[in-house]
Amino acid sequence: MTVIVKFWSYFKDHTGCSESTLELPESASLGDAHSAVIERFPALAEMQNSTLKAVGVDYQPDEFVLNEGDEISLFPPVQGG
Amino acid sequence: MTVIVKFWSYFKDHTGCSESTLELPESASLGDAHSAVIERFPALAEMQNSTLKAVGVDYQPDEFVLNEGDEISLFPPVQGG
Amino acid sequence: MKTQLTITPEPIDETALNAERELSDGMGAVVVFQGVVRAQEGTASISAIDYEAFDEMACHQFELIFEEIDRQWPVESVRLVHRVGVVPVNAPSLWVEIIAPHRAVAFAACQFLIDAMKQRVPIWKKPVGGASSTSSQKFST
Amino acid sequence: MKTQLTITPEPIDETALNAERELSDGMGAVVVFQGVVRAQEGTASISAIDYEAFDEMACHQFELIFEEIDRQWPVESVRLVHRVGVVPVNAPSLWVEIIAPHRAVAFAACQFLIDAMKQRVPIWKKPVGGASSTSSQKFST
Repeated sequence: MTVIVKFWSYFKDHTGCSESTLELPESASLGDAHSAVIERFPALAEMQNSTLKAVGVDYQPDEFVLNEGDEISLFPPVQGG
Repeated sequence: MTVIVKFWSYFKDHTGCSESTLELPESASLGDAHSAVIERFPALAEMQNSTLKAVGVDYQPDEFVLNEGDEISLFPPVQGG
Repeated sequence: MKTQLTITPEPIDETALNAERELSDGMGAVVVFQGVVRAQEGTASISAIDYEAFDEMACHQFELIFEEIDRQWPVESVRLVHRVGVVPVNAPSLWVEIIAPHRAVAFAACQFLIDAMKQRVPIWKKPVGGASSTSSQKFST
Repeated sequence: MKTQLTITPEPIDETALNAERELSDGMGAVVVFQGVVRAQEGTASISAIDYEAFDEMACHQFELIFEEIDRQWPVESVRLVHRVGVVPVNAPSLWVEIIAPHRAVAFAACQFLIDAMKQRVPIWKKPVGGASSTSSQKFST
Protein backbone atom coordinates (compact mmCIF):
# COMPACT_ATOMS: atom_id res chain seq x y z
CA MET A 1 0.00 0.00 0.00
CA THR A 2 1.02 3.59 -0.50
CA VAL A 3 1.05 6.20 2.26
CA ILE A 4 2.05 9.85 2.18
CA VAL A 5 4.64 11.20 4.63
CA LYS A 6 4.82 14.92 5.42
CA PHE A 7 7.77 16.55 7.15
CA TRP A 8 7.54 19.70 9.24
CA SER A 9 9.91 22.28 10.71
CA TYR A 10 13.61 21.37 10.42
CA PHE A 11 12.73 17.82 9.42
CA LYS A 12 12.20 19.34 5.96
CA ASP A 13 15.79 20.56 5.98
CA HIS A 14 17.02 17.10 6.96
CA THR A 15 15.06 15.33 4.23
CA GLY A 16 15.25 18.06 1.59
CA CYS A 17 11.52 17.71 0.94
CA SER A 18 8.21 18.43 2.63
CA GLU A 19 6.38 15.36 1.38
CA SER A 20 7.27 11.86 0.25
CA THR A 21 5.41 8.64 -0.58
CA LEU A 22 6.17 5.28 0.92
CA GLU A 23 5.38 1.74 -0.25
CA LEU A 24 4.59 -0.50 2.72
CA PRO A 25 3.29 -4.06 3.15
CA GLU A 26 -0.39 -4.43 4.06
CA SER A 27 -1.19 -3.73 7.75
CA ALA A 28 2.13 -2.04 8.34
CA SER A 29 2.19 0.08 11.48
CA LEU A 30 3.11 3.72 12.01
CA GLY A 31 6.34 2.48 13.63
CA ASP A 32 7.12 0.49 10.48
CA ALA A 33 6.58 3.61 8.40
CA HIS A 34 8.89 5.60 10.67
CA SER A 35 11.62 2.96 10.26
CA ALA A 36 11.22 2.98 6.50
CA VAL A 37 11.47 6.78 6.45
CA ILE A 38 14.70 6.69 8.48
CA GLU A 39 16.13 4.14 6.08
CA ARG A 40 15.46 6.53 3.21
CA PHE A 41 16.49 9.68 5.14
CA PRO A 42 19.22 8.62 7.60
CA ALA A 43 19.55 12.20 8.88
CA LEU A 44 16.28 11.64 10.78
CA ALA A 45 17.75 8.74 12.80
CA GLU A 46 19.31 11.07 15.35
CA MET A 47 15.87 12.54 16.21
CA GLN A 48 14.13 9.16 16.21
CA ASN A 49 13.19 9.18 19.91
CA SER A 50 11.92 12.74 20.01
CA THR A 51 9.99 12.53 16.73
CA LEU A 52 6.24 13.19 17.02
CA LYS A 53 3.99 11.17 14.74
CA ALA A 54 0.49 11.85 13.50
CA VAL A 55 -1.85 10.23 11.05
CA GLY A 56 -4.14 12.85 9.57
CA VAL A 57 -4.62 15.42 12.35
CA ASP A 58 -4.28 13.06 15.33
CA TYR A 59 -1.24 11.82 17.18
CA GLN A 60 -0.92 8.04 17.01
CA PRO A 61 1.30 5.47 18.72
CA ASP A 62 3.79 3.28 16.85
CA GLU A 63 1.33 0.37 16.98
CA PHE A 64 -1.26 2.25 14.91
CA VAL A 65 -2.14 0.18 11.83
CA LEU A 66 -1.99 2.16 8.61
CA ASN A 67 -4.35 2.14 5.68
CA GLU A 68 -3.82 2.82 1.99
CA GLY A 69 -3.56 6.56 1.37
CA ASP A 70 -2.99 7.57 5.00
CA GLU A 71 -1.23 10.88 5.51
CA ILE A 72 1.53 10.55 8.07
CA SER A 73 3.22 13.59 9.61
CA LEU A 74 6.63 13.44 11.25
CA PHE A 75 7.95 16.42 13.18
CA PRO A 76 10.14 17.59 16.06
CA PRO A 77 8.74 18.70 19.44
CA VAL A 78 6.27 21.52 19.02
CA GLN A 79 7.02 25.10 20.07
CA GLY A 80 3.85 27.16 19.90
CA GLY A 81 3.39 30.30 21.92
CA MET B 1 -3.96 61.26 75.45
CA THR B 2 -6.32 61.74 72.54
CA VAL B 3 -6.46 59.48 69.50
CA ILE B 4 -8.68 59.60 66.45
CA VAL B 5 -10.72 56.58 65.42
CA LYS B 6 -12.00 56.19 61.86
CA PHE B 7 -14.67 53.70 60.84
CA TRP B 8 -14.98 52.20 57.38
CA SER B 9 -17.55 50.27 55.38
CA TYR B 10 -20.57 49.09 57.40
CA PHE B 11 -18.80 49.94 60.65
CA LYS B 12 -19.94 53.51 59.88
CA ASP B 13 -23.56 52.31 59.85
CA HIS B 14 -23.09 50.57 63.19
CA THR B 15 -21.52 53.61 64.86
CA GLY B 16 -23.48 56.28 63.02
CA CYS B 17 -20.26 58.22 62.37
CA SER B 18 -17.11 57.93 60.30
CA GLU B 19 -14.75 59.40 62.86
CA SER B 20 -14.60 59.74 66.63
CA THR B 21 -12.03 60.81 69.22
CA LEU B 22 -11.02 58.77 72.21
CA GLU B 23 -9.40 59.73 75.51
CA LEU B 24 -6.99 57.01 76.66
CA PRO B 25 -4.41 56.67 79.45
CA GLU B 26 -0.76 57.15 78.45
CA SER B 27 0.82 54.12 76.72
CA ALA B 28 -2.54 52.54 76.03
CA SER B 29 -2.43 49.86 73.35
CA LEU B 30 -4.41 49.44 70.14
CA GLY B 31 -6.30 46.62 71.90
CA ASP B 32 -7.22 49.03 74.71
CA ALA B 33 -8.50 51.49 72.15
CA HIS B 34 -10.58 48.79 70.49
CA SER B 35 -12.14 47.86 73.85
CA ALA B 36 -12.94 51.50 74.57
CA VAL B 37 -14.56 51.87 71.15
CA ILE B 38 -16.75 48.81 71.75
CA GLU B 39 -17.82 50.24 75.09
CA ARG B 40 -18.96 53.40 73.35
CA PHE B 41 -20.43 51.60 70.30
CA PRO B 42 -21.71 48.20 71.53
CA ALA B 43 -22.93 47.30 68.03
CA LEU B 44 -19.27 46.67 67.11
CA ALA B 45 -18.90 43.95 69.77
CA GLU B 46 -20.33 41.30 67.49
CA MET B 47 -17.59 41.92 64.89
CA GLN B 48 -14.83 42.15 67.49
CA ASN B 49 -12.90 39.09 66.31
CA SER B 50 -13.05 39.86 62.61
CA THR B 51 -12.26 43.57 62.98
CA LEU B 52 -9.11 44.74 61.18
CA LYS B 53 -7.08 47.46 62.88
CA ALA B 54 -4.63 49.93 61.48
CA VAL B 55 -2.71 52.89 62.85
CA GLY B 56 -2.09 55.37 60.08
CA VAL B 57 -1.77 53.28 56.91
CA ASP B 58 -0.31 50.11 58.49
CA TYR B 59 -1.98 47.16 60.13
CA GLN B 60 -0.92 46.77 63.76
CA PRO B 61 -1.42 44.09 66.42
CA ASP B 62 -3.38 44.66 69.64
CA GLU B 63 -0.10 45.12 71.55
CA PHE B 64 0.85 48.17 69.50
CA VAL B 65 1.44 51.12 71.87
CA LEU B 66 -0.39 54.28 70.84
CA ASN B 67 0.82 57.84 70.82
CA GLU B 68 -1.01 61.12 71.20
CA GLY B 69 -2.80 62.02 67.99
CA ASP B 70 -2.57 58.58 66.38
CA GLU B 71 -5.16 57.84 63.72
CA ILE B 72 -6.70 54.43 64.27
CA SER B 73 -8.84 52.74 61.63
CA LEU B 74 -11.29 49.96 62.40
CA PHE B 75 -12.95 48.03 59.60
CA PRO B 76 -14.44 44.71 58.54
CA PRO B 77 -12.60 42.21 56.28
CA VAL B 78 -11.58 43.83 53.01
CA GLN B 79 -13.23 42.99 49.69
CA GLY B 80 -11.24 44.55 46.88
CA GLY B 81 -11.37 43.22 43.34
CA MET C 1 10.34 47.25 38.56
CA LYS C 2 7.99 49.85 37.09
CA THR C 3 4.70 50.29 38.90
CA GLN C 4 1.58 52.28 38.17
CA LEU C 5 -1.33 52.40 40.61
CA THR C 6 -4.65 54.14 40.06
CA ILE C 7 -7.67 54.21 42.35
CA THR C 8 -10.34 56.12 40.52
CA PRO C 9 -14.09 56.65 40.22
CA GLU C 10 -13.72 56.80 36.42
CA PRO C 11 -14.51 53.79 34.21
CA ILE C 12 -11.44 51.67 33.40
CA ASP C 13 -10.22 52.59 29.92
CA GLU C 14 -8.74 49.35 28.66
CA THR C 15 -7.86 50.76 25.25
CA ALA C 16 -5.86 53.62 26.75
CA LEU C 17 -4.12 51.25 29.18
CA ASN C 18 -3.13 48.93 26.35
CA ALA C 19 -1.90 51.85 24.26
CA GLU C 20 0.39 52.92 27.12
CA ARG C 21 1.94 49.48 27.51
CA GLU C 22 5.73 49.50 27.39
CA LEU C 23 7.84 46.41 27.41
CA SER C 24 11.54 45.93 26.83
CA ASP C 25 12.78 43.39 24.29
CA GLY C 26 13.58 40.79 26.94
CA MET C 27 9.95 40.43 27.99
CA GLY C 28 7.99 37.41 26.77
CA ALA C 29 4.77 37.44 28.77
CA VAL C 30 1.93 39.87 29.42
CA VAL C 31 -0.88 38.78 31.74
CA VAL C 32 -3.93 41.01 32.18
CA PHE C 33 -6.62 40.21 34.70
CA GLN C 34 -9.93 42.00 34.88
CA GLY C 35 -12.40 41.56 37.71
CA VAL C 36 -15.91 42.25 36.51
CA VAL C 37 -19.05 43.00 38.57
CA ARG C 38 -21.47 40.08 38.39
CA ALA C 39 -25.26 40.27 38.52
CA GLN C 40 -25.41 37.92 41.49
CA GLU C 41 -23.81 38.75 44.84
CA GLY C 42 -24.49 35.81 47.09
CA THR C 43 -28.21 35.16 46.74
CA ALA C 44 -29.04 38.72 45.66
CA SER C 45 -29.52 40.07 42.16
CA ILE C 46 -27.79 43.40 41.95
CA SER C 47 -27.36 46.13 39.38
CA ALA C 48 -24.00 47.46 40.58
CA ILE C 49 -21.45 47.41 43.37
CA ASP C 50 -20.52 50.56 45.25
CA TYR C 51 -16.82 50.33 46.13
CA GLU C 52 -15.40 52.29 49.04
CA ALA C 53 -11.65 52.66 49.56
CA PHE C 54 -9.52 54.02 52.38
CA ASP C 55 -7.42 55.60 49.64
CA GLU C 56 -4.26 56.47 51.51
CA MET C 57 -3.95 53.09 53.20
CA ALA C 58 -5.02 51.21 50.05
CA CYS C 59 -2.22 52.87 48.07
CA HIS C 60 0.29 52.08 50.80
CA GLN C 61 -0.80 48.44 51.04
CA PHE C 62 -0.65 48.05 47.25
CA GLU C 63 2.87 49.49 47.31
CA LEU C 64 3.90 46.96 49.96
CA ILE C 65 2.53 44.15 47.80
CA PHE C 66 4.36 45.52 44.75
CA GLU C 67 7.60 45.50 46.77
CA GLU C 68 7.04 41.86 47.67
CA ILE C 69 6.54 41.02 44.01
CA ASP C 70 9.72 42.88 43.11
CA ARG C 71 11.67 40.86 45.68
CA GLN C 72 10.22 37.50 44.63
CA TRP C 73 10.07 37.64 40.84
CA PRO C 74 11.89 39.29 37.90
CA VAL C 75 8.81 41.27 36.91
CA GLU C 76 9.43 44.31 34.69
CA SER C 77 6.15 46.11 35.23
CA VAL C 78 3.00 46.04 37.33
CA ARG C 79 0.05 48.27 36.49
CA LEU C 80 -3.15 48.22 38.51
CA VAL C 81 -6.38 50.18 38.33
CA HIS C 82 -9.13 49.74 40.92
CA ARG C 83 -12.34 51.59 40.31
CA VAL C 84 -14.28 53.00 43.29
CA GLY C 85 -17.82 54.31 43.57
CA VAL C 86 -20.68 52.68 41.72
CA VAL C 87 -19.51 50.10 39.16
CA PRO C 88 -22.35 48.59 37.13
CA VAL C 89 -22.79 44.88 36.42
CA ASN C 90 -20.61 43.72 33.50
CA ALA C 91 -18.10 46.55 33.97
CA PRO C 92 -14.60 45.87 35.31
CA SER C 93 -13.80 47.06 38.85
CA LEU C 94 -10.19 45.84 38.66
CA TRP C 95 -7.58 45.78 35.90
CA VAL C 96 -4.14 44.31 36.57
CA GLU C 97 -1.26 43.86 34.16
CA ILE C 98 2.00 42.01 34.80
CA ILE C 99 4.87 42.04 32.31
CA ALA C 100 7.63 39.49 32.84
CA PRO C 101 10.27 37.58 30.88
CA HIS C 102 8.37 34.32 31.18
CA ARG C 103 4.82 33.10 31.46
CA ALA C 104 5.15 31.24 34.77
CA VAL C 105 6.47 34.36 36.52
CA ALA C 106 3.74 36.57 35.07
CA PHE C 107 0.96 34.21 36.16
CA ALA C 108 2.44 33.64 39.63
CA ALA C 109 2.95 37.35 40.30
CA CYS C 110 -0.52 38.26 39.02
CA GLN C 111 -2.25 35.71 41.21
CA PHE C 112 -0.14 36.65 44.23
CA LEU C 113 -1.06 40.30 43.74
CA ILE C 114 -4.78 39.62 43.60
CA ASP C 115 -4.70 37.21 46.55
CA ALA C 116 -2.72 39.69 48.66
CA MET C 117 -5.06 42.53 47.67
CA LYS C 118 -8.07 40.55 48.79
CA GLN C 119 -6.49 40.02 52.21
CA ARG C 120 -4.97 43.40 52.90
CA VAL C 121 -6.05 46.32 50.75
CA PRO C 122 -8.81 48.32 52.47
CA ILE C 123 -11.51 48.39 49.82
CA TRP C 124 -15.09 47.31 50.50
CA LYS C 125 -18.17 46.47 48.47
CA LYS C 126 -21.80 47.43 48.91
CA PRO C 127 -24.36 45.89 46.55
CA VAL C 128 -26.59 48.36 44.73
CA GLY C 129 -30.11 47.73 43.45
CA GLY C 130 -30.19 44.41 45.18
CA ALA C 131 -33.34 42.36 45.35
CA SER C 132 -32.24 39.64 47.73
CA SER C 133 -34.65 36.82 48.47
CA THR C 134 -35.00 38.27 51.98
CA SER C 135 -35.77 41.85 50.98
CA SER C 136 -38.16 40.82 48.21
CA GLN C 137 -40.12 38.79 50.78
CA LYS C 138 -40.67 42.07 52.60
CA PHE C 139 -42.59 43.38 49.61
CA SER C 140 -44.48 40.22 48.77
CA THR C 141 -46.45 40.06 52.02
CA MET D 1 -18.67 27.26 25.88
CA LYS D 2 -17.98 29.77 23.12
CA THR D 3 -14.70 29.36 21.29
CA GLN D 4 -12.90 31.41 18.68
CA LEU D 5 -9.66 30.22 17.11
CA THR D 6 -7.53 32.15 14.64
CA ILE D 7 -4.20 31.13 13.12
CA THR D 8 -3.09 34.03 10.97
CA PRO D 9 -0.07 35.74 9.43
CA GLU D 10 -1.61 39.13 10.31
CA PRO D 11 -0.49 41.12 13.37
CA ILE D 12 -2.64 40.50 16.43
CA ASP D 13 -5.12 43.36 16.78
CA GLU D 14 -5.61 43.63 20.52
CA THR D 15 -7.94 46.64 20.28
CA ALA D 16 -10.28 44.82 17.89
CA LEU D 17 -10.23 41.69 20.03
CA ASN D 18 -11.10 43.67 23.13
CA ALA D 19 -13.88 45.48 21.29
CA GLU D 20 -15.41 42.12 20.33
CA ARG D 21 -15.42 40.79 23.89
CA GLU D 22 -18.79 39.52 25.04
CA LEU D 23 -19.52 38.38 28.53
CA SER D 24 -22.77 37.51 30.23
CA ASP D 25 -23.71 39.10 33.54
CA GLY D 26 -22.65 36.06 35.57
CA MET D 27 -19.02 36.39 34.55
CA GLY D 28 -16.56 37.88 37.03
CA ALA D 29 -13.12 37.21 35.56
CA VAL D 30 -11.33 37.92 32.30
CA VAL D 31 -7.76 36.68 31.92
CA VAL D 32 -5.76 37.64 28.84
CA PHE D 33 -2.32 36.20 28.16
CA GLN D 34 -0.01 37.45 25.46
CA GLY D 35 3.18 35.68 24.46
CA VAL D 36 5.66 38.17 23.05
CA VAL D 37 8.77 37.50 20.93
CA ARG D 38 11.94 38.21 22.93
CA ALA D 39 15.24 39.51 21.59
CA GLN D 40 17.13 36.53 23.00
CA GLU D 41 16.46 32.96 21.92
CA GLY D 42 18.81 30.77 23.91
CA THR D 43 22.23 32.39 23.43
CA ALA D 44 21.31 34.10 20.16
CA SER D 45 20.18 37.67 19.61
CA ILE D 46 17.34 37.63 17.13
CA SER D 47 15.19 40.16 15.33
CA ALA D 48 12.12 37.98 14.84
CA ILE D 49 10.75 34.46 14.99
CA ASP D 50 9.33 32.74 11.93
CA TYR D 51 6.43 30.55 13.06
CA GLU D 52 5.35 27.57 10.98
CA ALA D 53 2.07 25.76 11.66
CA PHE D 54 0.55 22.54 10.38
CA ASP D 55 -2.71 24.49 10.21
CA GLU D 56 -5.24 21.69 9.91
CA MET D 57 -3.76 19.64 12.74
CA ALA D 58 -3.09 22.72 14.88
CA CYS D 59 -6.77 23.71 14.66
CA HIS D 60 -7.86 20.18 15.50
CA GLN D 61 -5.50 19.95 18.48
CA PHE D 62 -6.63 23.35 19.77
CA GLU D 63 -10.25 22.16 19.50
CA LEU D 64 -9.43 19.04 21.52
CA ILE D 65 -7.85 21.22 24.21
CA PHE D 66 -10.88 23.52 24.22
CA GLU D 67 -13.11 20.46 24.73
CA GLU D 68 -11.02 19.41 27.72
CA ILE D 69 -11.38 22.90 29.20
CA ASP D 70 -15.13 22.78 28.67
CA ARG D 71 -15.32 19.45 30.50
CA GLN D 72 -13.15 20.57 33.43
CA TRP D 73 -14.22 24.16 34.15
CA PRO D 74 -17.31 26.38 33.85
CA VAL D 75 -15.62 28.66 31.32
CA GLU D 76 -17.95 30.84 29.24
CA SER D 77 -15.57 31.74 26.45
CA VAL D 78 -12.13 30.94 25.06
CA ARG D 79 -10.59 33.05 22.32
CA LEU D 80 -7.15 32.34 20.92
CA VAL D 81 -5.08 33.92 18.17
CA HIS D 82 -1.71 32.48 17.14
CA ARG D 83 0.25 34.43 14.60
CA VAL D 84 2.36 32.56 12.02
CA GLY D 85 5.09 33.73 9.67
CA VAL D 86 7.63 36.32 10.75
CA VAL D 87 6.77 37.94 14.09
CA PRO D 88 9.20 40.70 15.11
CA VAL D 89 10.73 41.08 18.56
CA ASN D 90 8.35 42.84 20.99
CA ALA D 91 5.24 41.82 19.02
CA PRO D 92 2.82 39.20 20.38
CA SER D 93 2.75 35.79 18.70
CA LEU D 94 -0.04 34.49 20.95
CA TRP D 95 -3.14 36.09 22.44
CA VAL D 96 -5.44 34.04 24.69
CA GLU D 97 -8.54 35.16 26.55
CA ILE D 98 -10.54 33.16 29.09
CA ILE D 99 -13.83 34.43 30.50
CA ALA D 100 -15.16 32.63 33.58
CA PRO D 101 -17.39 33.26 36.60
CA HIS D 102 -14.41 33.30 38.96
CA ARG D 103 -10.76 34.20 38.94
CA ALA D 104 -9.39 30.80 39.99
CA VAL D 105 -11.17 29.07 37.10
CA ALA D 106 -10.01 31.66 34.58
CA PHE D 107 -6.36 31.40 35.64
CA ALA D 108 -6.40 27.59 35.81
CA ALA D 109 -8.00 27.21 32.38
CA CYS D 110 -5.68 29.76 30.79
CA GLN D 111 -2.55 28.07 32.11
CA PHE D 112 -3.85 24.62 31.18
CA LEU D 113 -4.52 25.83 27.63
CA ILE D 114 -1.03 27.25 27.17
CA ASP D 115 0.67 24.20 28.73
CA ALA D 116 -1.34 21.83 26.54
CA MET D 117 -0.62 23.94 23.45
CA LYS D 118 3.10 23.76 24.09
CA GLN D 119 2.92 19.97 24.28
CA ARG D 120 0.55 19.17 21.45
CA VAL D 121 -0.20 21.87 18.93
CA PRO D 122 2.02 21.53 15.85
CA ILE D 123 3.58 24.97 15.58
CA TRP D 124 7.33 25.53 15.34
CA LYS D 125 9.74 28.43 15.67
CA LYS D 126 12.71 29.47 13.56
CA PRO D 127 14.82 32.40 14.79
CA VAL D 128 15.33 35.19 12.26
CA GLY D 129 18.29 37.58 12.07
CA GLY D 130 20.10 35.63 14.72
CA ALA D 131 23.70 36.43 15.60
CA SER D 132 24.46 33.54 17.91
CA SER D 133 27.81 33.47 19.69
CA THR D 134 28.78 30.59 17.38
CA SER D 135 27.91 32.28 14.11
CA SER D 136 29.50 35.57 15.12
CA GLN D 137 32.72 33.71 15.83
CA LYS D 138 32.73 32.65 12.21
CA PHE D 139 33.04 36.28 11.19
CA SER D 140 35.50 37.36 13.84
CA THR D 141 38.35 35.08 12.71
